[in-house]
Amino acid sequence: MDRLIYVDNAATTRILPEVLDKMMPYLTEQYGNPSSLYSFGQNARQAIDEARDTVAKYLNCRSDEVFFTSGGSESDNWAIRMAAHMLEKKGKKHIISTAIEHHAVLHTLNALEKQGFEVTLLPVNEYGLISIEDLKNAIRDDTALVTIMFANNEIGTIQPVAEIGKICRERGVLFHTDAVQAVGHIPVDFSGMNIDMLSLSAHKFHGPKGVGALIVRKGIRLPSLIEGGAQEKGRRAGTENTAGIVGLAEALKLSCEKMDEVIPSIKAKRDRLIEGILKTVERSRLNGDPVHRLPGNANFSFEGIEGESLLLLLDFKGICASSGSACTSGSLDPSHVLLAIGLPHAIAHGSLRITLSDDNTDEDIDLLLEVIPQIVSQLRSMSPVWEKIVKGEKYE
Amino acid sequence: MDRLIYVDNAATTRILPEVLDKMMPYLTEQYGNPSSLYSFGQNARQAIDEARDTVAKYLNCRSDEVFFTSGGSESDNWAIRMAAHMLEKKGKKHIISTAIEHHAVLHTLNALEKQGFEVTLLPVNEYGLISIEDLKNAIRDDTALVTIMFANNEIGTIQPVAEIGKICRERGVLFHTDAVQAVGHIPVDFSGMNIDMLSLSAHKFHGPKGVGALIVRKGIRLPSLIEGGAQEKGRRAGTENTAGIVGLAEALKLSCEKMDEVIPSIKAKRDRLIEGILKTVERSRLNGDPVHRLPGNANFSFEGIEGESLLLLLDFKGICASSGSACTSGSLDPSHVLLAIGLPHAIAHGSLRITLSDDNTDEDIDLLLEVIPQIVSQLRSMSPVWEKIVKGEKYE
Amino acid sequence: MAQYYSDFVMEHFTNPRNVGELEDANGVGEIGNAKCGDIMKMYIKVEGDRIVDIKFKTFGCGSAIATSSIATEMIKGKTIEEALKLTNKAVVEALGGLPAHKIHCSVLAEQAIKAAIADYYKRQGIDPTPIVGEIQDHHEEACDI
Amino acid sequence: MAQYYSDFVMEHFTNPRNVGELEDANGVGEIGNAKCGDIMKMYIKVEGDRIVDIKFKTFGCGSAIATSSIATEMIKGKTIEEALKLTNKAVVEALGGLPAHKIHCSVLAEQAIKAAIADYYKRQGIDPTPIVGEIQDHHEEACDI
Ligand SMILES: Cc1ncc(COP(=O)(O)O)c(C=O)c1O
Ligand SMILES: Cc1ncc(COP(=O)(O)O)c(C=O)c1O
Repeated sequence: MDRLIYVDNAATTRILPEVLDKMMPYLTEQYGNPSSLYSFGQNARQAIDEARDTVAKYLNCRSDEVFFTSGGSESDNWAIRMAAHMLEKKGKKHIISTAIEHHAVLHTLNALEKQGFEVTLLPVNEYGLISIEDLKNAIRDDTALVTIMFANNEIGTIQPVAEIGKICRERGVLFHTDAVQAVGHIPVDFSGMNIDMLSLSAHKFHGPKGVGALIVRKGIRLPSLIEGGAQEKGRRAGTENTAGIVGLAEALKLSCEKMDEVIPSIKAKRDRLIEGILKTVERSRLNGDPVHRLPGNANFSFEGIEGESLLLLLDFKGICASSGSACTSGSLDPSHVLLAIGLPHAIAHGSLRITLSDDNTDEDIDLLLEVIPQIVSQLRSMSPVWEKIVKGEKYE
Repeated sequence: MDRLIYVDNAATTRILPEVLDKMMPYLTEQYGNPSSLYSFGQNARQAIDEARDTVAKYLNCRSDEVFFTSGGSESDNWAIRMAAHMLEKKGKKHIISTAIEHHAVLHTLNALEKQGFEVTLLPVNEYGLISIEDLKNAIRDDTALVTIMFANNEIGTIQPVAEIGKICRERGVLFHTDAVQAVGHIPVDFSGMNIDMLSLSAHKFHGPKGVGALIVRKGIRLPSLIEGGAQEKGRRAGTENTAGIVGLAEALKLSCEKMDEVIPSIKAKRDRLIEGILKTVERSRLNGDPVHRLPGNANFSFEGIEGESLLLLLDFKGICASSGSACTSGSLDPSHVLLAIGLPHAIAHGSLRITLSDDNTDEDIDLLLEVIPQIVSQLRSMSPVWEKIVKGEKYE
Repeated sequence: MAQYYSDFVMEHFTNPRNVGELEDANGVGEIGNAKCGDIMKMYIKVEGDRIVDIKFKTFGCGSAIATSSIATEMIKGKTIEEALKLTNKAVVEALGGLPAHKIHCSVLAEQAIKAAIADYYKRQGIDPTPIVGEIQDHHEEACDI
Repeated sequence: MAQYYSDFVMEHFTNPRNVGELEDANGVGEIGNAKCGDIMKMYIKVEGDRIVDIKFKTFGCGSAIATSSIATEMIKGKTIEEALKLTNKAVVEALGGLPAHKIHCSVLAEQAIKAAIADYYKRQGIDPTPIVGEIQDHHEEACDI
C-alpha cells in the first residue's frame, strides 16, 4: 500500500497540526489543575474560559451555556437521561425521537423505556427526513423531551432543525439535538434555531478524541450525570481535560472559519464521486437526501455484495471507508438507519459510506472511482446473490 | 518568581515526557477510530488492547475487567450509581461509605439518597481511619454496596482495604474502592484485596487528564452509565480516547516499575518536611495517620490563620500547594475531611496540603522549610484570631 | 500494521481457493440468507465416495469468504465420510482463529458442505438424513446460529 | 500568568494598608467568626466627627484581607457620616471586582466599619442603632451573609 486514502471522516478525523500546537503546552509544562488557586492552575483555568468563549461564539450561545464533557456519547446520555429524570417529577414521561438516531441516543432511550418512559420514534422518509407533521402530532401534554439529530452519521441527511426548534419552543417542550456530525461541518446556530440542548464531539471536526460538550440553555436546571467536584459550575465533575478542551475550541474555530470556503469544494468532490459511482456501477444507489445532506457524505448500496468484505478489499488498496457507523462494527444486523429508510436487509448489507474532509484531493476521488467499481465486480463474481440477481431470480 | 516548586501532586501531576512520547502517534498520524475495520483503525485498537493488558498486569486483574473512562469522577459515579440501581432490583437499598470520601463519591451518594437509598457514612478516628468493627456492624441484609476510598486525597490516610475486601466478600456485599490517590503511588492488588470495583484516574500518576478506568470484577453485570456504541465491550460508549488510554497505561507502568525505589525517597523528603514544620511553627499539627499514609502527603494545620491567604502568599514565592481538595476551591466551608477527623472549624480553615512527587528535590524541601514558617507568622501578625490565641482567649 | 483478521484469514480472503461455479457438480448446497448477510453456496463433484472437485460462491463478510475457501481446501480430494467429519472447530483452527462473533461463519461452512453432500445423496435417490443429519440453517428470526 | 484575583486585589492583599492594632483607638468592631473562616477587626480613632486613624486585623482569605485594606483606605480621614455611606458595592468597585463567591468579604468590611463606629458611639454613651443601623453578623448556621 502506497498511500492512505482516508475517507472515513464521519468515524473520526485527523487532529490538525494547528490544533495540536495549541494543545501542547497543556500536555507539557502547563499541567496545573484549573481548580487550583495559584497562578499555575489559573493559567489552565484561563485557557478553559477562553475555549468556552470560543465555543459560544461559533455556535451562537452564551459562554455559561457550554459544558465540556468526554465526548458525544456522554453529552447525549447526560442530556437525555437527566432531562427525562428532571421532567419525570412533573409527570412528563414521554420522549420523542427518530428511528435513525445514533446508538448513544437510541440505547439511552431503551434504558429509559425500561424505567417506565414512553418513547415515540418518528419514522423517516426514503431520504431519511422526518415529517414536521408527524412531530406536531406526536407532541403530547406529557412530552418531556424531543431529541432529534442534526445530521445523520450514516446517510448524512440534515433535519429541519430550525423548524423543529420553533415547534418545540411554541409547544413548551425541551429540544435536544445530537449535532455531533453537524458541528464544524455546517452552520449551527444554537440560539437562532431555538435549541435547548446540543451535543458535540471534538474528534469529528479535527479535534482530539475524548472531549466534547453539551450546550444547555440558561435556565434549564439539568441535573448532573457525573457528580463530584465543582468543575463546570458544579454541573459536570472531574478534573478538566485542559488540553482536550483547548483542542476542541481551536478545532471548532478553524472549522467554522473556513467553512464557507470548504463546503463547496468538498461538495464538488463528493458529487463527482456520486455521479461517477452511480454511472459505472450497475444496481447501485445513493442513500440519504440528495439536497439536505452533509457536504462530505456519500452513502451507496451495491446489490449482491456484503459491506464488510468490500471494506476489507478497499483497505487492501489503502482506502479507509465504512459500511455504516464505525461503532456498530461488532454487529451482524445491517444498519438501523438503512432499514429505516426502507432498504431491504439484503441491500442494506451491501452499503458503503465515504465521508470526505478538506484533506481529500481530486486524486483521491479518481482512485475511488477506479477502485470501487473493480472491487464491487470482484465480489459480485463470487456472490451467489449476484448470480440470482443476474438470472432474475428472487432473493430476500 | 524564579522557579516553580510544584508540591500539589494530589491535585494533578506532570505528564512524564516518556508518557507523552507514547501518546504522540495517536495525536498525530495514528488517528484511526479503534472501532474501524481497516488496519488504520486496528492499529489504534491494538494500542488500546495493549494498554488494557498493561493495566491488568500492574493492578493484578484480568484484561477484560478493565474499562476505560474519562477519569476518576466518571468511574466513581458509574460504579456507585449503577451498582445501586442494579441491586435495588433485588431489594437492596443500603450503601455504606465513609465521611471522608471524595465529592465524586459523596455527591453521588447524596443523589442516591434523594432517590430513596439509605446511606451509612462510617466515621473515622482522629487519623482518618475507619474501624473494621464499625464496618462489620454496619453491613445489613439489604446492603447493596460498600464504597470506601483506598487513600484519602487530603490527609493521605490509607484504609485497610484488604481487610475491608475480605469482610465484604465474606458477607456477600459488593465492594468498590476509589483508588484515585493510591494507584501508581502504593501497591494496589485488585484480586488479592478482594476488590469488586476500583476507580483510577491517569492524571494523578503522571498520565494525561481526562482519562481513567473502572475495574469491574468479571461476573458483575454493572449497567452502563454512558450508553451507545459497542466500545469497551458495550459497557462504556464513546469513541475511545486512544492517546489518553495509551498514556494512562504507560504512566501506570512507569509509576509501578519505579515504585519500590521512589516510595522511600519521597517518604524521606516528606518526613523531613513534617519534622521541620512541626518543630519550627508553634501551634501547628500534622493531619492524617502518621504511618498509614501516602508517601508524598503532608497535611498541616496552623492555628490562627486561614488557608487561602496562605496559598496565595506561597504562590507569590512560586510554591504551588493546596488547602484541601483542589476541587472544592469554590466553597467557603472548611474541608469535610478535616472536620471528620475532629478538627474544630477554625483550625480546619488553616490547613495546608503539600503533596510531593518524584520530581521534588531536597532543595524544594529546604525552601518549603524556609518559606512556610515565614508566611505563617506574617499572616498571624495580622490575624485577630492569633491575637486571641496569644492572649489565651477563647475563639471558636 | 494491525489487522482485524489474522494474516492467514486475510490470505484466504484475498486469494480465495476454489471460488466459482462447478459446471459438472453433482451436489449443490446453499446455506444462510441475504437478510442475515451471509450466504454460502457449495458445488461438489463426487466420484465414488470421493469429493474430487469443489467450488464455492459466498456472499458475506471477510471471514465467510475465508472459511469457505479453507473449508473447500480441506475437503477437496477427501472421501464423503471424511468430509462429514469436518467440524466448524477444525475450520476455525485451520484458520488460526476467528474473532468471537465471526465463529458463526465456520458453522455456515460446515453446514454448506453437509448441504451439498445431502443434495448429492438426494440426487442419487438416497435419503441423506441418516447419513448427513439435520442441517441447521439461518432462521428468519435469528441471524446467529 | 493568570491569577485568581485581579492585580489590584493582589496588590492590596500582598501590601495591605493600615494593618495592625491602634493603641489609642476609641472604637473597635469585630465581625465574622473563625468557624466561617473570616474575622475582621477594625480599630478607629475618631476626633470630632472625623475618623483620623484606622487599622485592621483580618483572619480570612485573600479577598478578606484586600477588602479590609481598601476599605480602611477609603475611610481614613473621612467623617463618620461619609464612612457610614460606604457600601460593600463601593468596596468591590474600588477593588475592580471580586469573584462572585467572594463578594461576602466586602459585606464583612462594610459591617466591620459600622461595628467600630457603633462601638465608638456606645463608648460615648450614645445608642448607635438609630445612627448606624442593625449590624449583620455571621450566624452559626450560615456562614454566608
Ligand atoms: C480520591 C479522589 N477521587 C476522585 C477524584 C476525581 O478524579 P478526576 O478529577 O480525575 O475525575 C479525585 C481527584 O480529583 C480524588 O482525589
Ligand atoms: C451522530 C453521533 N452521535 C454521537 C456520537 C458519539 O460520539 P463519541 O464517539 O465522540 O462519543 C457519534 C459518533 O460516534 C455520532 O456520529
